Amino acid sequence: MQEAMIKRAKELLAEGIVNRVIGWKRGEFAYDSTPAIFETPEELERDFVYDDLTASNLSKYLIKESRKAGKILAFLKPCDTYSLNQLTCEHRVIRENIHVIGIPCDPKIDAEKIKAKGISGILGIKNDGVDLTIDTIYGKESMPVSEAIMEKCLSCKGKKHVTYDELIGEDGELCDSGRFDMVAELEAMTAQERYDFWRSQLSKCIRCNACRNVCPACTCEKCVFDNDASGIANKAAADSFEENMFHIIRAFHVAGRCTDCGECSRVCPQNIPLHMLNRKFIKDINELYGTYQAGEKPDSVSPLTSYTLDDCEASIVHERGTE
Amino acid sequence: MQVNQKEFEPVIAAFCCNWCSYAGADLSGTNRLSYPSNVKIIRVPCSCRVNPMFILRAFQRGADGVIICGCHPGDCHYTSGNYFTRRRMTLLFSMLDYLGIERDRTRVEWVSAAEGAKFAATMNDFTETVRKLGPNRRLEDLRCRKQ
Amino acid sequence: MLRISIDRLNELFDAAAEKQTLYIPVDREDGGAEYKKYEKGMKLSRSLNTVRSAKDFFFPQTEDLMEFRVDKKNIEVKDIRSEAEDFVIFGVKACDVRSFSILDKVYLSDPVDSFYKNRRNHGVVISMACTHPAETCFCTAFGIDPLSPEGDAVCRMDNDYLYISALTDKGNAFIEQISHLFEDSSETEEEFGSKYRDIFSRLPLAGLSTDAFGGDKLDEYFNSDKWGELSESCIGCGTCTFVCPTCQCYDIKDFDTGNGIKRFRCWDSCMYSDFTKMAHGNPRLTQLERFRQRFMHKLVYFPACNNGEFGCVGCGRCLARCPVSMNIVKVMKDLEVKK
Amino acid sequence: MNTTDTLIPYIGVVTEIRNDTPDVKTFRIEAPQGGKVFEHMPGQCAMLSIPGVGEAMFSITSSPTNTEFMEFSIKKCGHLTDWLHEMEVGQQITLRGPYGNAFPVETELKGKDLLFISGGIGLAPLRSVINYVRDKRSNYGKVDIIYGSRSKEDLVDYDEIMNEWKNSQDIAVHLTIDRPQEGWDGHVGFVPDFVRELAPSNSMTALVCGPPVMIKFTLAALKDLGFSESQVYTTMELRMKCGVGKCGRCNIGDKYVCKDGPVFRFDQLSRLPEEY
Repeated sequence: MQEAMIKRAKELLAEGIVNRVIGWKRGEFAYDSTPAIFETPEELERDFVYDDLTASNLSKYLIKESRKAGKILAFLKPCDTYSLNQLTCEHRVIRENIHVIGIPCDPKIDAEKIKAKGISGILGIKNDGVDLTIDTIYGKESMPVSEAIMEKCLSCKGKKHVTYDELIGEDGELCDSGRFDMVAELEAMTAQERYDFWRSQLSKCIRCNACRNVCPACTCEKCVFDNDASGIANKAAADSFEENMFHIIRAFHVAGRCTDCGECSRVCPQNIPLHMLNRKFIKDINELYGTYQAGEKPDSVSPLTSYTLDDCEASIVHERGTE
Repeated sequence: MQVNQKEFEPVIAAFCCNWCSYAGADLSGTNRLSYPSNVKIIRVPCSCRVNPMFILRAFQRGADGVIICGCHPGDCHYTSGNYFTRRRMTLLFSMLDYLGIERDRTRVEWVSAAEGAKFAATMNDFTETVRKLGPNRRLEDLRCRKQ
Repeated sequence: MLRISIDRLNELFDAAAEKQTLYIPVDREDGGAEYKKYEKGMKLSRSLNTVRSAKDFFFPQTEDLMEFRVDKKNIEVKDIRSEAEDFVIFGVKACDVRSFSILDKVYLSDPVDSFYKNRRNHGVVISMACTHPAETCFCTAFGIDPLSPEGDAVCRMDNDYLYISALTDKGNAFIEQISHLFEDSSETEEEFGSKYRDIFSRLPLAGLSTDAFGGDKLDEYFNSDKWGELSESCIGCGTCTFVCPTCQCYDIKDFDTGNGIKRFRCWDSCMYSDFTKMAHGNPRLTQLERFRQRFMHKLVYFPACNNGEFGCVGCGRCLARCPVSMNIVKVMKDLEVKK
Repeated sequence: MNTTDTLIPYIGVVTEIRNDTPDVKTFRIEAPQGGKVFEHMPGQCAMLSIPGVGEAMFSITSSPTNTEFMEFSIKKCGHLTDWLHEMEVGQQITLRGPYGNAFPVETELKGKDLLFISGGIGLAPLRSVINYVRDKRSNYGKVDIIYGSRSKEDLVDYDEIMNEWKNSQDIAVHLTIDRPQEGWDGHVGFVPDFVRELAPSNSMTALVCGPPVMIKFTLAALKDLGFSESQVYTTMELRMKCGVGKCGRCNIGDKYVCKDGPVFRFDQLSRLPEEY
């Protein structure tokens, strides 16, 4: 796949259709690729990488990149295309300046999950589809691929690209991975249990803002939490209230716009399952206002900027709740 | 430490739409209907002016319950503001519930300018509901707790 | 060295926790490790490092500095400082221990930061030799010996025993408290170290050199055309700064509680857009300048002010945690070949 | 704890407020029991704060030779300064300091001919030096002051300039405003151009403070007149929180403006990266 991508990128560069390429740059180790812009065939040859560890979503970079001169080639995985559509919908990117190549993807491997198994000193990771063989400074290790799949890929929405200018490989199908099961499990708990769960999770937050800054839906020029004039700006949770406040508002602000790309949870240094907040909103929206997938179409109206006359009342929260 | 035996008096923040509920509150006053002094009314131009942050801030600064009062659906002074409120607040309250915050601490009620009696009854009922729940501990800011 | 069987570690912790507050690294369900106040039965984490560094103990993420009571035109300042309690941090790796001396250079230099000093005075650091480094480790590049960490007392642990030896009076006093648990061992520090030494030469970053950096390299790197490319992927979050054991920048803010004003300080990050923002403008307008500041500070400015000592200890946390995997190692390697 | 900490401020009382220009007020601050809150040298700064609003660094405008009070000339330009401008006499504020180095009035500047060049609110830090020099006049040579502002109304400390400085026999004051204005018969034009016109002797030592663009062009003008960078001093401003070189935000290269500055000689400054 990587070779095909480099080949096509070089062609598009040579033909002058695009003047640069956004993709992933090889890192120091097997798993630490960095999003990068490539301008020459040499750079592509040397540094471009696409494998089952290149998990980051490149869509957000296109906000800035699509405003620069010339067209940019973007390689987008199926879930990344939802983010791009949503950004197009909100007029945050100039879609005409982006040449999107949809690329197929297999479930991504999460190096964190490998490390959590106590495997350290990782030099190389090989995936034969069933098992991972991990080369370390302490010798070879192996583990089932299924145990190392990235959280966001475990709840894959499907392999279908919702926007592209061309595809490499075949387009895939939507799938139902039961992504709301975990939310439903939590909902079924008692209020005390839910409270304890979220308290233990959110208290880990170090307010690094990685979840916010990586989120393709968080595109405000100035975040309310950075704005001293807002009265709620804070840089660290001086009280547990502020942990709740930040995460509720963060999730609420992207409600109806979050495509469930899972970047927030991927980047969280403290492994807080942030997608479980976003997904709660998605689940509620689906149940209360009809199934809605943000980013599915480039021109849809968010359920939070629309309404119907016979929407349910807020008291439904009391009526349908357990306990 | 001396234990305060006094009965818990909840603090209720009521965001009231200028065009209906705020006038409803006024009417209940002129009709000499009583509602608890626990209720602190905050006038807003429309119920949809209420940002989720307002609600959280109210809890942070000592509210034990927050109620949003707006025009009945279809009667919004700005045509559709309260329809947006309805969706937003439903989702927000559901999220608070999901986080384990007692769901009876939040409420949306539609009260028109003519419904002075309903306003008083709603406030009485809501205050009692919150009183039963006790002080807000799950969504409070310890720094703001009254010494 | 003194030793204790690792089956009896909890006896050691129980005994130490009786005398003072004890913090040990423990594993979390989510795979990360963190320092926790020791409670009976807690298991010492064998993972390399905690997600958050140990700097929290001396430089916590937030702390109240003072309170104000404002009455019309009058202000009363309330000094809320009090002596910190005695505490022991157990199992600090060599990189984190070195970070304390870097923080000391900032906070104990004149004028001394009394908040920091207070905790520093009351904290005892029991370090732990590294025997199982990760690929992200590069402390040796900064002259740190992971097998002989600094600290008040140093522990070394293999599959059978935990060995301990004191380095300072504080460390001696700590061992004294629980000396009945230890037995003498003929194992020397050198013998222990020699068993693990070669692992460190096999690390992928073992060859990383700091020779190209230092306080005199400002002109060489500040205007390097590499910064644009390097900072391109940076999303401007504060992950690297907040997991970093040596990042020491802070913000001071006021919070109106409704019954007084609390002035507190909290960690701040040079990666944030408002870090240097003033009423009349911002000298670091784009992520390029902010990104450059962080690495120039660690590799050039800090050494310039501190006799060549770098502001990095090679703990590898930023390598593991950066959302886009852009980190100090990549910066060093890229800047170096700039010529 | 019985140690002090520099972050814990003193209380000061506003005892007089002067409206200098439409957006600059000068506040006189004394300790609650009277007298100065602390001693300082010309060019040093203090952190002023209104609890609950914020804290920021301001240069101390009054001269250390003033034994009764301190003064701060503050331009309304942000959140905290908006609040400061709302203050009334009798209001308490908190202050801590003094921070930073100072103009080397007792060392390098002693015996020299001094040329003060400032624009707008940039007079605030220089006023401290000017009055210090006036009070110790025999220690210094010739004193020239070039001061400009947008308009006559925007000249800070206009009264003091006209009534005291201008009347001093041994001080030459040259004022200018950006655009012609009714009732102004003085010079019209920007400060850097005015400097070129006046062509002060390059044997003098210049102290420059004003908006960044004014400083830039003034330095160019001085260079053309034969001044070397080591003859020109300026004072810097960047965002500050601690005031003692620990919070990490006011650095230019390896120098902290709060601790190693705010006063820099241009030959020192030109060695630092251009990030201010």
